[in-house]
Amino acid sequence: MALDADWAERWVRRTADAVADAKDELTELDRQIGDGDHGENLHRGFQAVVARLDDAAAERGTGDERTVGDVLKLVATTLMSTVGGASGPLYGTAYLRAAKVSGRVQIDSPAVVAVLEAALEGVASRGKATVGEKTMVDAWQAAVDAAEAASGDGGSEVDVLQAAAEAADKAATGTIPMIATKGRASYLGERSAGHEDPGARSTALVLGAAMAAALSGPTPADPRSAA
Amino acid sequence: MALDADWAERWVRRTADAVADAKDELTELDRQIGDGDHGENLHRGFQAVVARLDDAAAERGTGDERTVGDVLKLVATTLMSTVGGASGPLYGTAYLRAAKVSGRVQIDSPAVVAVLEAALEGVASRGKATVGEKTMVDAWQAAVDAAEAASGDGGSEVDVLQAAAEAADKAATGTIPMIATKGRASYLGERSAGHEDPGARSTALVLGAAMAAALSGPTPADPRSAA
Amino acid sequence: MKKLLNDPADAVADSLAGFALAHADLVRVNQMPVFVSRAGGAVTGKVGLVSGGGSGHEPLHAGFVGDGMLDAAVPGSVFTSPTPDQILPAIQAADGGAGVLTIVKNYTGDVLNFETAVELAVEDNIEVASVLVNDDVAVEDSLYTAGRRGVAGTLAVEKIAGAAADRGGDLAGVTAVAERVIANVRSMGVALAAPSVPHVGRPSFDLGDDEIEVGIGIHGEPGRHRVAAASADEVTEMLLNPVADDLALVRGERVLLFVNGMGGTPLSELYVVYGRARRLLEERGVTVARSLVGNYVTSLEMQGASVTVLRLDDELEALWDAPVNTAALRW
Amino acid sequence: MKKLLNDPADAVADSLAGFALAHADLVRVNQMPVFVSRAGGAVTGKVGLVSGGGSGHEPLHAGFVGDGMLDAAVPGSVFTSPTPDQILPAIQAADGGAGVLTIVKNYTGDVLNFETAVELAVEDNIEVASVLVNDDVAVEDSLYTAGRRGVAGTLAVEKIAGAAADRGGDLAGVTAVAERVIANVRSMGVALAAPSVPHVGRPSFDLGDDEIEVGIGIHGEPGRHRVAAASADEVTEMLLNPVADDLALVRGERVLLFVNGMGGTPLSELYVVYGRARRLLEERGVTVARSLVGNYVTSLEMQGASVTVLRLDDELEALWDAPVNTAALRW
Ligand SMILES: Nc1ncnc2c1ncn2[C@@H]1O[C@H](COP(=O)(O)OP(=O)(O)O)[C@@H](O)[C@H]1O
Ligand SMILES: Nc1ncnc2c1ncn2[C@@H]1O[C@H](COP(=O)(O)OP(=O)(O)O)[C@@H](O)[C@H]1O
Ligand SMILES: [Mg+2]
Ligand SMILES: [Mg+2]
Ligand SMILES: [Mg+2]
Ligand SMILES: [Mg+2]
Repeated sequence: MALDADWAERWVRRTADAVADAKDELTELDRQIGDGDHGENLHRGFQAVVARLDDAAAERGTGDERTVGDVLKLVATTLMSTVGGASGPLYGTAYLRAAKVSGRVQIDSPAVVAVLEAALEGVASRGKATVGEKTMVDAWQAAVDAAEAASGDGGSEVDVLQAAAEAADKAATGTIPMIATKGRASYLGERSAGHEDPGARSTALVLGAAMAAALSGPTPADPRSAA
Repeated sequence: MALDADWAERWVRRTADAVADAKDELTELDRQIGDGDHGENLHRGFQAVVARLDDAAAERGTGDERTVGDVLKLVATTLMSTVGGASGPLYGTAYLRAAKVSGRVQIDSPAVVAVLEAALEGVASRGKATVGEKTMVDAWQAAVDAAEAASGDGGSEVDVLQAAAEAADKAATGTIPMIATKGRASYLGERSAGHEDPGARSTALVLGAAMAAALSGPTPADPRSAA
Repeated sequence: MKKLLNDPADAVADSLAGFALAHADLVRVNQMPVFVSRAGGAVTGKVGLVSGGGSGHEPLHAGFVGDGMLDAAVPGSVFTSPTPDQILPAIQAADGGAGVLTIVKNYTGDVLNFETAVELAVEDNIEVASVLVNDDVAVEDSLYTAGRRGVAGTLAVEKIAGAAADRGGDLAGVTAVAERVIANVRSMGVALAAPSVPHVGRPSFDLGDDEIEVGIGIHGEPGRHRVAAASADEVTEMLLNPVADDLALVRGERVLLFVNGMGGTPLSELYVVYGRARRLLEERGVTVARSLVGNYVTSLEMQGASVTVLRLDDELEALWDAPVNTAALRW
Repeated sequence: MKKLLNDPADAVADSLAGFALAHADLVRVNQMPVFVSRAGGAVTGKVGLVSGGGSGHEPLHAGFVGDGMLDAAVPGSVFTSPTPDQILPAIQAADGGAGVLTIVKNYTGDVLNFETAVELAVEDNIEVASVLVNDDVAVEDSLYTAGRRGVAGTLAVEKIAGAAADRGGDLAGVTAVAERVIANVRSMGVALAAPSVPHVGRPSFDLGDDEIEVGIGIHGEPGRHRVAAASADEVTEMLLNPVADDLALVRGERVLLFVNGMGGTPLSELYVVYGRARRLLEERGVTVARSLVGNYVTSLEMQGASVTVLRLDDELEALWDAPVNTAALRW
């Protein structure tokens, strides 16, 4: 069963919840090797996203057709204008590029892979980071690799997202021993080793929410109750 | 045996030692109801006094005659120019007035009483404080009363100073329940009760040193060894 | 408590040595005895202004030596008033032949030491007048205390009296202006965390994680009341209302509103306090005609702030606006 | 950690509201999106100067909006760079038809957000140039990092570029002056105690009673090295020497020496650091021709300081001396 705009909305609302729950944890990670605001930054951004989704739901006529890309574009512009910091433009660009390749009502497994590839490409090109620099790129890249493999093996949308989420989670943990060479943590030099990168962790949360939203399936009534 | 300039010098050096030992205690008392500098203030002053006494000893010819008042005047001007705060002018004036009534080579019991009376008068007139306001006046007044009684009973110089020292010590403790109405502690209003007044305590130290200096008797050689 | 200091005993001297080098165009610093005077020396025919007190309140007073404000400042040890042998040469250095006004914050130590120095200066044939700043409304029953303390309002006295001297007022006139400022200025302060005196090395008072001291002075003394930590708006009300009540401000009056930082509170928080204090004054129908926000009369690195209000009239307003060029205040 | 705040989420907005009221003669504060611009609007024909970044560094940047310095400032959340939708209208508000220079501190977040805003401004037909300030020598191997950070040297860039714009320079000329300042300014900082971000409520890093962090930035990030607490003279050497070495200062050169407080250290201590830094420069045969000491580029209430040295030439010196009239810098 292909994924639609409602899935995208569930994904985003679940991300908002996951970020709210993990806010202090993300902030603590950022406090160790950054400036202690990553949790607060993302939380501010995703709360704004939820508010705009609510507004949009209230305004939307029953017959209006939405694409996956419509939802992701709303996320992109909202994060861009409310998060700030490094993660604002990075996530903003990720969702913007993902929106560009998902201007469709339904997306299948290969299209899900394309969404993740576009997001990775957005982050990497904006941040000029590559794998191994202890950034969210590490999580996105692992997710894309795993998603491509799962889709190549003929996996469903859920399979692809599950592979991506698990790989991102592992990759986030994998940033612990790394020495950062991009972003604020790079100023610490060797002292950045031994701590997980907050952006990689939040990427794992984002992808975990995507998988959970696909697993939970469509809900008929108020999209808020599905969150 | 009457008291001479060497006694005065022993008194002052013993005071310097006593203040050095009690510096932290005095500062802690002042921290409770004042600004936490009384120990440091007096220590700075009496260290300067000792330095000037050393200089004077080095310069003094063997035959030069000193009066008790000469020593006390040196103390007065030194404290005045090195202590600052409230206690600088107060102790400075006390020693200055005391010096004025002791311009003699030897002083007997009644003269010791006069010295204490002059000191009290100096403190009280400079600070415009009376008994019961939780200041050093409480200790000085108790000392004078006890000294007058001891001298009236025909006591020796040592008896007089002992009575004064004991009374000052008791009076210092007696300031604990008082509510301050003069000096910095008065800003605390009722919160000043329950703490000993630092100036009353230092007055007790000063008078304890006077007694000890009288008890220890004259020493022939370097006055420093008597301190 | 860590500090950027060498030997704590040299804290004041080391700091003034740096100050002298950084502001050689404005000031000269004399060591032994320590006092600060204008680089150009006394201004002939102008009333000289001298202030001083314990150190630890920087930039007060040395930071206010210069054109349009003080002619000399006398820093004591940290939180300890200076001695007469420092104050006397400062008065001499400030004397341009038209007499000297000493501006003394009302603390027993400052009063006694300045008193002595003034006696000596008068013996030296210098005409000297003195004013006592006592703007702290936290000291409630001044009959039963050493009187109200002088705190941040001192800045207004020094600025405005400085301008009065600058425009050529005589000693009586400058003194009268200073007295008028004192009669119309009130302050109240709060501490969120205590400062540590260098030679003591630990906080001057102990404050719980959820307590604040209201009605503190500027020497790390405990305040009048200890209350539960509250929002900036609530704290500002605790400061502004007693000040405005004590001044008996009425609708239509104009004031200077001065929010002063105690040294360890970020400027951004001072502006939050300022915003609320201003609204409270406006609700009383009082116009905030002049403003000052910053760390000017501090208590080492104490966290907290004070609110000062000065009732203005046309003359005080013009004197406040008059040019000033010192290390810490300049316009 | 207690603060004079209401809802931490409103910290920046509340503070700016107070700032706007206190300095209505100099600035206008726009809320939603938040930016600060000159009270008089853009100056026709003058190159506009815009800077910005996370809040918590007050008075930087809003305190430097006014004559002779910035035309607009864009404050983000505490320690978080502003967003493009704030930066774009600030650029528009600063544009007097001669183009706009954005002065960006080199942090990934600031760079990315300003980049995006500049793209949008250019689409809007505004000529925009940008410079990146990266004066922090604590970031040693800049090949393996996001490059050196921008810290207190930013003040010098804003002051001097502001004067260059004021005297009528065109966008290329003003940009070249700014680049010259950046090429010749270096800084290094130390923390004695960490600041606490309002919404976090506890110190950004944990530091023992006898430890200090050397090579810190201005966001409560941990520094490069943690060393045992030392005297002011020793600490100053740890700061000044790498700065002077990196600038490769030689005998006979003239510099601006700027000792900046991090927010929670008393001014008196900054002068101790200044005195030592100046002697160290003089021992190298370098003349300290200009000085600045104070809390200008802060990190909330962090205890500590930074030392900034700018190599001067006649033009930079004259531009530094040019009049400036802002909330926080005025001469
Ligand atoms: N150049 C970059 N490329 C990719 N990701 C980056 C880059 N710089 C920073 N990041 C990511 O951003 C995260 C920090 O985000 P955040 O704390 O919100 O912003 P800031 O660093 O501005 O405070 C880091 O953990 C890292 O994953
Ligand atoms: N008006 C006064 N009369 C007599 N003694 C006073 C008066 N004011 C203060 N004192 C004494 O001075 C002591 C404080 O001295 P100190 O701490 O050195 O000065 P400061 O209060 O200026 O810091 C008090 O404990 C009190 O005994
Ligand atoms: Mg961060
Ligand atoms: Mg005291
Ligand atoms: Mg004192
Ligand atoms: Mg940040």
